[in-house]
Amino acid sequence: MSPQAKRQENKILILATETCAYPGADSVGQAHSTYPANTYILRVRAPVLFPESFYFDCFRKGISGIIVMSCGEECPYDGAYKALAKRLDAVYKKMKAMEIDLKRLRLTAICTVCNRAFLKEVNQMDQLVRELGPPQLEA
Amino acid sequence: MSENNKKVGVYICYCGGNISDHVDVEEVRNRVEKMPGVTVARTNMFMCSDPGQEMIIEDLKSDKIDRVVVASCAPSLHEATFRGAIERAGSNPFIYDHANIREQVSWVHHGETATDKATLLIAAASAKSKLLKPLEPIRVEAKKHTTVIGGGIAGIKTALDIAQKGIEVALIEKLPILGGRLNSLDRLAPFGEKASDILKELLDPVLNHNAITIHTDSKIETIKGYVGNFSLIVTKKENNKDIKLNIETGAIVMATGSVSYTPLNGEFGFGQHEQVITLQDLITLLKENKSSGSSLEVNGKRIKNMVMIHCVGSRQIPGIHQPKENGQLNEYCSRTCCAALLNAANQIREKFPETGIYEMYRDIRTYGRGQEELYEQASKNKVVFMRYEADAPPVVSESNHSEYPLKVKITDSLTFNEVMDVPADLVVLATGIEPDNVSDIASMMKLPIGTDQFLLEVHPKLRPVEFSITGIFLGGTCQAPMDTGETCNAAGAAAVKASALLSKGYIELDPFVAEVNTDKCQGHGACIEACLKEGALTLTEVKIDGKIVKKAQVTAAMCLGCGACAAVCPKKAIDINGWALKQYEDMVDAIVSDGFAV
Amino acid sequence: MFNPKDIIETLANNVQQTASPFGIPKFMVNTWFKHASLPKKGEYLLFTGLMYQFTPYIEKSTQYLEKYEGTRMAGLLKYARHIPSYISGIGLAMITSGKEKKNAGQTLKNICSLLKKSKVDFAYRPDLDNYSGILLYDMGDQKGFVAHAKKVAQKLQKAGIKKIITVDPHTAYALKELFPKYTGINFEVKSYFELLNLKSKDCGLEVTIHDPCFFGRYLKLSDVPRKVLTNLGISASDIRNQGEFTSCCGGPAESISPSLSNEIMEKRAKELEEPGKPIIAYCPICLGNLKKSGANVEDLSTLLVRHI
Amino acid sequence: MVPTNIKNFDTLVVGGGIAGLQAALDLGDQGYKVAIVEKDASIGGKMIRLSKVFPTLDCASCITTPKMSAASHHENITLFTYCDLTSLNHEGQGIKALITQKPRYVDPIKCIGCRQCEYICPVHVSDAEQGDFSARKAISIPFSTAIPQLPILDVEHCMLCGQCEKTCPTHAIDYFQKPEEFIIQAKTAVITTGFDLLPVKNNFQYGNGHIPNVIDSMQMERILAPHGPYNRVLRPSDGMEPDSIAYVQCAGSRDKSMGVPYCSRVCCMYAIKQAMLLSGSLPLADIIIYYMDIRAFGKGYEQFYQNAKAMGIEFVKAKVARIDKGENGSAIVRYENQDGSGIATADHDLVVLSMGMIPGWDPRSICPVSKDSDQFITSIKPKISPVLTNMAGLFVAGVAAGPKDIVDTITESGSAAMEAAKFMSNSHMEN
Amino acid sequence: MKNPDNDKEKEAKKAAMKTLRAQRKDLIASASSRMKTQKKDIKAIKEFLKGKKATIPDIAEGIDMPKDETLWYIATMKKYGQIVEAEKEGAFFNYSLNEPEKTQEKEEV
Amino acid sequence: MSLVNLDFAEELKEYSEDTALECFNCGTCAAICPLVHDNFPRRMIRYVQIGARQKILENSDELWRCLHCGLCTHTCPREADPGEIILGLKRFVVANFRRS
Repeated sequence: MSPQAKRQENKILILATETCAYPGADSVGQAHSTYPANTYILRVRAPVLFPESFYFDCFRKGISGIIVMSCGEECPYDGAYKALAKRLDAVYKKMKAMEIDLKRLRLTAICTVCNRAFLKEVNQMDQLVRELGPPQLEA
Repeated sequence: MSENNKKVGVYICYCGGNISDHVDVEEVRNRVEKMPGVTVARTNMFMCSDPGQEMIIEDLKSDKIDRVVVASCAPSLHEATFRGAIERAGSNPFIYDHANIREQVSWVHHGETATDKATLLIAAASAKSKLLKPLEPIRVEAKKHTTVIGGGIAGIKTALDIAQKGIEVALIEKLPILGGRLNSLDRLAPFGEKASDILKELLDPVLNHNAITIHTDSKIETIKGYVGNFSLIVTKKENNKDIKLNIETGAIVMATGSVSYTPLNGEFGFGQHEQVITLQDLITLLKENKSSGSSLEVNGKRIKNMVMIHCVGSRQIPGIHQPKENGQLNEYCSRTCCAALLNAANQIREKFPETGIYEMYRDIRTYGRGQEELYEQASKNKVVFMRYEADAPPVVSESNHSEYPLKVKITDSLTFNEVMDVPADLVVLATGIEPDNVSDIASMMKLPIGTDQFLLEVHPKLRPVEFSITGIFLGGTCQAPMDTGETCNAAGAAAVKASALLSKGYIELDPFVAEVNTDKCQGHGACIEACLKEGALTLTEVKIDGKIVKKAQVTAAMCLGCGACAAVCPKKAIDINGWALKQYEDMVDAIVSDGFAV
Repeated sequence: MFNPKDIIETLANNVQQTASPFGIPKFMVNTWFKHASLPKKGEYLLFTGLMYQFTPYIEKSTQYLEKYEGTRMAGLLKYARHIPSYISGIGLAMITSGKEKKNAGQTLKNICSLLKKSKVDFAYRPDLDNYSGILLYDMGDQKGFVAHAKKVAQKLQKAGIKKIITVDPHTAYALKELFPKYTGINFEVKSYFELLNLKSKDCGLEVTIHDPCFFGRYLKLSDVPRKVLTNLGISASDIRNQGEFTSCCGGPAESISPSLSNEIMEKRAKELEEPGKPIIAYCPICLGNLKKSGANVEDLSTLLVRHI
Repeated sequence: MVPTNIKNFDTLVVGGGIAGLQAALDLGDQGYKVAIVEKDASIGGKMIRLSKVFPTLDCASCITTPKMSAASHHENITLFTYCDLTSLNHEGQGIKALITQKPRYVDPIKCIGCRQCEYICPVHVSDAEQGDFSARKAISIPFSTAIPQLPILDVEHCMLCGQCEKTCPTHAIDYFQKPEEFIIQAKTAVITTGFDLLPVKNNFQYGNGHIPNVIDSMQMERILAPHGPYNRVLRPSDGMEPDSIAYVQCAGSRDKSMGVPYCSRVCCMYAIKQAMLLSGSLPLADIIIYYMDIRAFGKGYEQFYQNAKAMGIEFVKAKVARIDKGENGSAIVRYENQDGSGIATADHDLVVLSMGMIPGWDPRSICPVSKDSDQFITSIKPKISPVLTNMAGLFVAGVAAGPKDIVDTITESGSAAMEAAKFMSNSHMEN
Repeated sequence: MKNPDNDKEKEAKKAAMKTLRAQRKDLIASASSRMKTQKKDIKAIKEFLKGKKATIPDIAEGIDMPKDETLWYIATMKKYGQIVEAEKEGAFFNYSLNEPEKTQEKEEV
Repeated sequence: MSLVNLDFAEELKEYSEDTALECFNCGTCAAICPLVHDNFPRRMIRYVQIGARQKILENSDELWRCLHCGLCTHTCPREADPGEIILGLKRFVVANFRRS
């Protein structure tokens, strides 16, 4: 094995809530269901933490796709999901203006045992970023 | 705080092949070792084993590291284990981060890609760990005192339970007497205990308990504060004078109860025929029973045949039922009326065999212990049951029959939808339960109210007796229709939460709350607008260099730690301890850099 | 469907006049014992209740009723009680074949030899063996039933009878449950198979048992014949509707609606034929009725006698 | 032989289902030391085996796992899983329980839950955790969310081939493990032993379990669960996606002929819930619920029922008298059309029996606590405190004290924890 | 190098296993025979599915196995990663063998 | 439209076990009955419950289709003994036509 890994294209960032989606991803692992390896799952408390700029910074840094896996309506933080949805709406508007394919950012709810839904989301995003390649944004 | 002088120790687990079969663990170690800030990178067959944990403890003790990253299985399994090890080494457990390279790497990816991904996840974790700082649980002093609002059975039981755990209680009731609706009940379904006996059994110890202060005839004026430190202003009528009371309390329990539905004028003949009464009226009749002989007597008249109609003011359906003046429809089931009605029917049939009973129902809901038996007993007592559909309710009208002033017309689905007239000299409406109107108190505390007008708990299963506001609980029929036993259970559950919260005299809260960097904060106030929890964030004026400036201030006891504030601060002056935005930015950098430039 | 009123009155009349629902005098019906040389004294009294003996007549009358069901003739039935003819009395006896009558008798003889083989001490006294009146009970002629049952029971009581063996479920139910309730007279009643003690080599045979409602459900005795069979190495196939959940053969409806009776019987026969094994009945009505369906069915006693 | 191994706690909780977990958490949070004794290999009880829960339709696992893991990590709570309670009696001021740790044939300290043993094991065994619709191995972790993550070696089906032992990276397999007895002494105990479904195999009317595609409601929970046996709704006889699904209510509740005269209280709601989930995954399927009375009495339940009606789920008021095997895997239900049009039969691809609840534990010869005629533990003060039993210091919560739903169970568990805490602080004050 | 203690231990364990095997003789026999049948059945399913996909009724007919049992095996094999679900055909789903190594190679090429 | 008869139960007592009102109209008896025609026997039991005396007499022929097989009684969830009720009704009807 080479000491230096190959540079990986088309990275997907997954923001997964610690109460729902993150254990959901673990459940996929327990089932040994494989999915593309260009996925990086970050455990978050509530994705409402991330400002609009975070998403664009990610795209600028070379992240090809972002999936926000929230708890949806089961969010333990009262009102956070609504605020998050509103935030992402604003992000989408800006993405449109910047001509970034809106499909690169996806908001979805994943539960602790939603293996099927998780795989579907991940595979769809992978398919997409393979087609689109990394976003071409100025750093 | 500089992230550049941190000494990160990385520990990578083989998991006995679970990881190492797919991830080249030694190769990962080689790469990790070269990462900036990483002072130690080690591997072990089982990091969770004692020898594995010992490695961390030794490295911490010998000061080789001051940040710990373990790369192993899912954090849900062993995060607590490794935090424990760090504590045993005398360090703060929050200097730890976890890279999940089993469930999210070796079990889902294979070969080189797995090794690469494991490397990146560790790089991200170690980048994050550099920004971690020691945290202490937030300790809020808490008054060992609870205020229970509502002096019905729920409030009494809650107060007694809490007081018996050695916590002081203020019990506030708006009426002059305690006991609530139990005062107006007679024999309780399904076992026939006397309501007054039940009440007495609970009231006696309440009245005699040193730790309970009772405020009847009292009204809540204001409620302020947060968990452990609420303050209430209460107006109490004493000798026709209003006295203002100040109550400092650690927790609040809402036990404000319910009222009986009043039928609309004309609803099943109510208000139009004097022989149409509510279940509550009937219970009062039975309680004060003056009838002798084999028939029930009402106003001196022998009742030969009575009709009881279920679901009055409950299970209402939009488009079928007429809403109240305020537009409200009671779509819920009132839960207690079936058993209460059957209970009354049995008492009448057993005491007054000459009084016949026809019950008209939609569904008989004798769900609880002893209740199906009640239904069966009613059948044995020769109560005749008839069933109507919601859209074809029974019609009560005057009759020209000499003996029976009323007749009730029903399309009976048990008799193949035949339309029948039942003669009656009394019609009893099983009126349901409505929550008492507590909108004033609820709005003071920002308590959520459901579409059914009952107070709304955080989650019916996870936190059934709590509001999202820490330190405020609820129990009994202010939450939903319940019978006495269920109410007492709910009261006990609310009491246990309050007791657990206050038993230590202080409350330890999660350290993962927002923290303001006062150097950076310029008092924009965007964070305050974004904050989901009113009161958690405020703008306060402080004097800096002689100038008065506004700065955001976190009330840690109220902060949820969601990070909504961090997202909107233009100066990045506020962030969440342990889960900071900056940490995520660094993690993304680590991921995109492929692990080498960090 | 015939008018129940007519049938009931015919039956009631018959029972009242001849102690037999079909109006056939007992001496004509009960003849099987004549060459059987049975003891007159014993621990138990064998009490057949004449049900097996009636079967051939029932079948014959049903054949006639079937012809008329749904026709104008059905309405004329109400005159039957005045004119004993096709469906009752000696007329019926005349047209019923001798072979059938003999078969019915053979079953009883078989039962006797099974009891003997099992060393049961029993007697038979034709004078005490009477119809139980059960059909009147079933039909709702409570008065008629009670009056008849009292007569029968008192006669037995006077003769000092304490223990009784019955052979069919209807008589068994009448004596076990109804007599004590409505006549106040109690006997210790056993069905013959409860007393059997037979042993034989495993013959590897499997049969399908049709439990009569009264034995399977009312008296909950269906395990007993199975045990008797097991001792002879005969196994019983498991079907859905058996034991306490047995299905009616349709027999009881014969006199009111033969077509209904047939419909139920066909359905039951199909269920019984499913395992593809010989079918065993242990009630004369079930036996007769299932035979009509063409099923391969025989009486329990017939099977048992063959295997001892 | 009397075991010498004595462990002391404040409270012993018998049963690690949602009731036991909640009671333990509410006691542990007050600083009491709690032992949970669970007969199964994992805590979580019936709830962790469910798909979604009414009326909020949130995933059962998402609600249960936080409580499971909170209990397993709680500093005041100790779990004893896969343990039998042999006796539970008063002793002195408190209670004394004799417990038998059943052998897992796996060393719980060495095992790291890697499941290598399970993968290598060559014997497949029908998996009751998945409604017997698929298989597990003769050595396996009971289910993916089990706590603890320890496998059980099923001796009944083990060939002793030694493969698991060879494969185990930590040498945790121990074929010679023996049952171990120990004693728990505590000041109080809470009985939260839950329920079982009335077994279909004793039910003649519904085919004694022999009619294909007639399943019980717990099996349907597995089929609907996101990590269920098929990962989608298929009927078990041939893998067909069912087009017509029927629910038979009061299948062994409110029915003296079936031995359960009481109402099981949750079946109406879980049938409606399952029907809703089914219509979500099979939008074109016909779903019919045959019922006697719909008992949607809890908070938000009636609205849930009305929503189900609005969604097109059909409700037929009739008790199904009988089910027969039909053609091509269908099942035929027979019921009375109560509009007077006579008896109806209907063919369904899949029939779910809403079987009644019976107690999960019988105290007879183990513990002198009283049972009621319904066989559930007697509540001596059903109004003031339904959790009190006739044994001082012994409390009951959840379905052990009569059928109830999860909401009522959780509340009652809090109440039991309160009573136990009061009992301990009162006796403490006396001392 | 031989360690006599170790050897002794091994011998003792061998003997203990022998006793245990003798005790569980009947269980072991039935488990073994079940395992053999299962092995055969799974092999038959794999053979049948080689290079194609099929529904439960197809597989059942193809290898002469009751349909419910076929589904039981397929569900199990799916759980352990040997089978994947393919598209629906009428009211039934197709199943095919899971060959991850091959697909991965293909992707990498 | 018909008026319920409040006194019929009393009249019937002479002929029948007084269990008709113990039936909660689930329909098991009708659906389990081997006759599987119409709503028998629940129709009759319901008529007893509401005192529809005339309807019973009008439809009395139905009663004699009953095979007295006992399956309804055996499976009745309430143990209301539908078989006995039918038998009782037969007695009532017989007595009635004998009176007339």
